[in-house]
Amino acid sequence: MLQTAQRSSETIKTKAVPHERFLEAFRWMLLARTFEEKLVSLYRGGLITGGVYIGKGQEAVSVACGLFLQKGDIFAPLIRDQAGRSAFGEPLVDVARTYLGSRQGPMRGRDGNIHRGLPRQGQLAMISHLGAMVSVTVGALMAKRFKGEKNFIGLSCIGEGGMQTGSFHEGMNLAAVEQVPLVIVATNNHYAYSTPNEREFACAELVDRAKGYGFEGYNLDGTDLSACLDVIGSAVKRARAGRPPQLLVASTLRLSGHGEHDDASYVTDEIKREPFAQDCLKRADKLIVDLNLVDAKRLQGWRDDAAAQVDQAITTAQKEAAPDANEDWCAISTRALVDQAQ
Amino acid sequence: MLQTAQRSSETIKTKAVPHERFLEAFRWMLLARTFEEKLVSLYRGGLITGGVYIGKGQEAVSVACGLFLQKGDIFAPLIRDQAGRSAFGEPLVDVARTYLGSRQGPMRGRDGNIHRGLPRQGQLAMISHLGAMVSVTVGALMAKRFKGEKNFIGLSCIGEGGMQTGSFHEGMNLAAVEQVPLVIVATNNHYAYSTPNEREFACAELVDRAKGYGFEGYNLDGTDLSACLDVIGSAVKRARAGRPPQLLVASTLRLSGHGEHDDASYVTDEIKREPFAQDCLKRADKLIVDLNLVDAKRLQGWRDDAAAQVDQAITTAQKEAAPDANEDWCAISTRALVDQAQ
Amino acid sequence: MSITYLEAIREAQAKLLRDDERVFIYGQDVGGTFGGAFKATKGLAREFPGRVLNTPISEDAIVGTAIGAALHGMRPIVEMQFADFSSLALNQILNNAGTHYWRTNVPVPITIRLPSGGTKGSGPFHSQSMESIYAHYPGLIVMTPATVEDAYTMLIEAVAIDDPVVYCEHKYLYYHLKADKLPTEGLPAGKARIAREGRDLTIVTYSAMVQEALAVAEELASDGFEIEVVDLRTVKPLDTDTVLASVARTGRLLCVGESFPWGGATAEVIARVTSEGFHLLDAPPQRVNAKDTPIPYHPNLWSVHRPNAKSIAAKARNLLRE
Amino acid sequence: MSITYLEAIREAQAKLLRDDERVFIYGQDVGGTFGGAFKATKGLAREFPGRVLNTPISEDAIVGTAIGAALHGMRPIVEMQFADFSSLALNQILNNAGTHYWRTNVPVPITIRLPSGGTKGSGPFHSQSMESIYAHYPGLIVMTPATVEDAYTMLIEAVAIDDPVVYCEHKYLYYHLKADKLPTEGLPAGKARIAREGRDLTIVTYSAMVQEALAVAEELASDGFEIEVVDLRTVKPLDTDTVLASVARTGRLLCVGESFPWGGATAEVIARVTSEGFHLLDAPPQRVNAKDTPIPYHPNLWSVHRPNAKSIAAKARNLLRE
Ligand SMILES: Cc1ncc(C[n+]2csc(CCOP(=O)(O)OP(=O)(O)O)c2C)c(N)n1
Ligand SMILES: Cc1ncc(C[n+]2csc(CCOP(=O)(O)OP(=O)(O)O)c2C)c(N)n1
Ligand SMILES: [Mg+2]
Ligand SMILES: [Mg+2]
Repeated sequence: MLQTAQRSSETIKTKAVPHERFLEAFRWMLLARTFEEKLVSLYRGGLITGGVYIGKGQEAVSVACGLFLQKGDIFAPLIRDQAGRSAFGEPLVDVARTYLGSRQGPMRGRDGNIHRGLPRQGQLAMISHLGAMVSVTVGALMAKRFKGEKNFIGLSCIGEGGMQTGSFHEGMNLAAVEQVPLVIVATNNHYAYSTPNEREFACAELVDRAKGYGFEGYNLDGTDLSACLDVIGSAVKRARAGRPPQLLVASTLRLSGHGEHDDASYVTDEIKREPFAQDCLKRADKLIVDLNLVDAKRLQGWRDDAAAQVDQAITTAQKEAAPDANEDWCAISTRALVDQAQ
Repeated sequence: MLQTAQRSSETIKTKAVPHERFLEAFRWMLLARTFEEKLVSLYRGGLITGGVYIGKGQEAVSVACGLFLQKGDIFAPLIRDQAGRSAFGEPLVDVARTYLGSRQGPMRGRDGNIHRGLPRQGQLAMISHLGAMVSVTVGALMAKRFKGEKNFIGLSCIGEGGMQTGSFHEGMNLAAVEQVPLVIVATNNHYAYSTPNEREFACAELVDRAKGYGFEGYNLDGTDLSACLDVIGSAVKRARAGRPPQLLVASTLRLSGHGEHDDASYVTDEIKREPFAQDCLKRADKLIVDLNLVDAKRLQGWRDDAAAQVDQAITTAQKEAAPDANEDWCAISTRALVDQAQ
Repeated sequence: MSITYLEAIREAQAKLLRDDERVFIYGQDVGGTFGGAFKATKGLAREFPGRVLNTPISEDAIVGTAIGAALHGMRPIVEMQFADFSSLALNQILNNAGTHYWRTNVPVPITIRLPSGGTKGSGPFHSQSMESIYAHYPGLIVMTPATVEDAYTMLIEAVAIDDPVVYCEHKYLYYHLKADKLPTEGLPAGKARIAREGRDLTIVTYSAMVQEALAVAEELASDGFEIEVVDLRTVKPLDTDTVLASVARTGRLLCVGESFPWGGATAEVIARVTSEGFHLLDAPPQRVNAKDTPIPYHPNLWSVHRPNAKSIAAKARNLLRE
Repeated sequence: MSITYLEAIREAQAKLLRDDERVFIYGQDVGGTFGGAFKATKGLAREFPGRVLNTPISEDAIVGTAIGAALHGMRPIVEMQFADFSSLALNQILNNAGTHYWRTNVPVPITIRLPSGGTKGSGPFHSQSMESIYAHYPGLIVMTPATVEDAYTMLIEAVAIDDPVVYCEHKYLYYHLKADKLPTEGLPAGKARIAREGRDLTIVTYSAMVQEALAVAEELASDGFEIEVVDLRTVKPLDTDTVLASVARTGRLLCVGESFPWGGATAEVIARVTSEGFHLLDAPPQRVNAKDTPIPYHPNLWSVHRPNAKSIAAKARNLLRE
């Protein structure tokens, strides 16, 4: 039960992942990449206020997080999870609305960029403080158990940086104590902002932490979509089957700045040559071409479709009104209680 | 470097621990036990205000923590470390003063019971919030390294309950990142206050956490003084020799209430029959008698001496004045800055 | 029959567990046969199996878990072992629970019980009053019950409210305060209470200091002064209207709080009264707070550190002389 | 030459590292070639090898480590990436650093830099002003520099002070505020500064709001009003004397702060002035604070949420009319 294993799946020829799933995942990745490229260009053009944080290079891990979840599951995405959020069902227009501050977005201009969510639909709205959403996921799963729901799981994302927070530790331990069906997907993209792994932790393998909590732990190659689908899909299955909580640690490189304000000049050339620095989207694309899973025309059609979806989402959101400052400025829902004096 | 090992040392006949060390440790244990029994009777008699928290059943682990430390080392004892504190050099009269609120104690009546320390002498003054002192120990060790000191180590104590705090996790991880010569001695006494292990953590072995941080980890039998001296002594040696930080996990049972206000009726009879429920002091005593390490008369002399020391400490402290409420009530040392308006 | 403040808290929780299956209690040592460091949940784990749960020593995750459960239909009650340890859950309380409704339109109905305030010999880490910290940040309701009756009805109300409630129960009142029976209803949150009528001076206070203020009122009555005592009940929202109406009657304001002197509830009350009711005042408003040091262990020091009937009476007499 | 508020902070740290070998800088991303999320430590890691250290994302342990190092002879400067994340270090700050000297007689000379306050589009978790939380608890000095000169001299002073200092630097001022050169000396901590003299109304404020207040003073000058602006510089200790002296001259008090409205620095100032200088006031004291909600992301909302020259001027005009 507590073993820590290394899994690898070189190509989808392993049959672990059916072609359809792979292609579906690829399309979400494509959509996320296209959308985020658009966000970047809007940001560069001064059309987005605040920060833009993208998941370039991490779409394979992220999409696999969103793809195996069902209605009734809990998803706690983090900074770099555009692909997973979309795959889980977040409407692209809501993302555009959040970045552009539309009053029709789920955050109504009150919160921006990655700090969005649809809690009623099971997608938690992250706060910035890393690690904090793990225990929130645990609580949501406990609620479902209390209410007698069945066949639900939770999936909470984290970076290797966030794994060093006290909040993460407490949340992970509590998940094990409560034996909730939780999958934690950690992505070690080798940096927390500008800080390299050497100044983040000193263990040989982050996945070794699993055992110390009573989690099952697996490593995976975050640049290999097929591996991501296989390993994350299997972990989701195990969680649904009532196994102990699962810790997955994916290896990638963040292929962008921390945010778009950051040129990431601190990323060394050496690290850029590492296997984990490969672009998961390019790898998946090449595999599709090499194995001739989809012909060039259909592939182009997918690209066009992604671009069209992105355009539509952005155009819609751009037309919508900004929030109105003449609101009632009340932070609680029990308005009758509101302090009239302020 | 990252292996997790189980050590055991049935008797001191293993030669790992010389007789003299064992006997010295035994005397500190005796002193701590005698002193704490006295505290309990003062508390029952209404002569101590606030709480009394004793280390009954944990003296073997604790004494080994204090005994191998030298001047220049950093010791961060916790709730149940009377034996270790004494062995490290804390004057018994200062403990009495703290419990009795003498103005001549190191805490001058401002803080009581276990929240005492002599930071200038390397014994940190714990705050109640568990886990918080680990990083403080790390910082003290960094300071020593910055200043070019040599041959120092730090030893920080924790209970299995405190290991679940976020603060503990962050401190432990930081120790590994900074590669400071730290030994963490965790005592799993099977309860955090009334909460049994099942509701504290869900891993098979707490010591398995070591690997996930880049610590070296060892288990030990906390009821076996000889094992405590061996395992803790060796870890201290490794830390001094520049090895990675060390995590030791001792197994015991708290042989008292959480504090003296607590009758511990929640401790099950079943658990009281476990091997880890043995009284480490009785075990050491029996070994001394069985192996005839010391004759009965000398042993009695030690007991009498402990009783005399305790009496003297208490009598001295009881004669001293209480703190004067007409003080200047200033929480900062830079008095010139003090806000006159309050 | 007579019931203590502590028993009222236990009874409220028993009733909540009985009447509402969404309620569960989460915290260190609340469960098992033990029932909490102060026995506020004594017997409840047996009476309501699986709904009164011990937790690891993980304040941040305890509150995070409660937030998640509340978002998915539950009504968790969290017990902090001491208010002082809530410093470790503060991020979840302020930044997660406190912001959630405003950000997402989805409220977070959690109740966090903080055993608060000083008792003899408890020292710097088991005596704190943190209401002013929680009230400073938006999104939270902060209750500070001062009577057995309020302890009961306000806890029931806290769980009914859709927003996060920080419920500061005072440890000094646990055994000291008794009532004949439990009420069936009480004032709503956000409404202050005139604990004693008077016309010479208004003491505005809350929590354990209400008792001290009443003692002062009694003492000064023998000198012919009629002191009005306003019990805020909730420090946020703060019932400025009731306070202003009282000051309109008396012309004099003394604010008393057990927490530290810089900022906090007493400063807030004075700022409100002076900006909205300046001309009601016949004399400068005054405050009595704890001293600006950690809370001392030794009873000699502690009795001076916290406001008490004596120090409040002295301030009140001065103010009556102005 | 011209130097910004942010450059002054960097220069102060460079000087401290140069002059005092006990100083080191500890925090997320402060080191390497990066030099901090705001570049406040740019280049320092190279200039002072081994003394400007990146940390894991572990706010509690970062401050705990600084405390331990300070106890053993160092003078650590901690950079929080944003003030908002200090909620996770709050326990170490309040309960460990803040109590240590009083408990043990051994002071803890740490400086914690909090990049504070709102900037456009930063939202609920990257905009907070936490000075009122830290000032409420005993044992800390809380600095809130409002000028380039103060940013420089106060940071140097913070490190010299034996007690823990929470140094709240305002992100909005980082690039907006410039000076010709760095000063060689400044006012000591605990002393407020008259930022502009006037005789009709006193605005007491600190940090970024000083600039807004000065703009208001300028604006109202064209209507013939002379507004005095008091920059508190440190909100704790708070220089009541300077404030009272100003109110004695003007008879009118307006307190402005960017943090949340309940409690906090503005309430504290009003409570002090009204209890100690009630008869100096010719009109009710007033406050302008941020609104009692999380800090909004959208610029339309944010510009209304925070006090600004317009909302302050409106309040000032009303007050001048009373
Ligand atoms: C508790 C906390 N401290 C600091 C920050 C500021 N911060 C935002 S993202 C980030 C780096 C995160 O690194 P990692 O978890 O590895 O995720 P990645 O950005 O690499 O995907 C930091 C330090 C934060 N969000 N939360
Ligand atoms: C962060 C924190 N939360 C709660 C407490 C209250 N408390 C004091 S001791 C204790 C139990 C500690 O258990 P453990 O760490 O196993 O040590 P033991 O008492 O068993 O020696 C608790 C919950 C605390 N001191 N710190
Ligand atoms: Mg990372
Ligand atoms: Mg224990």
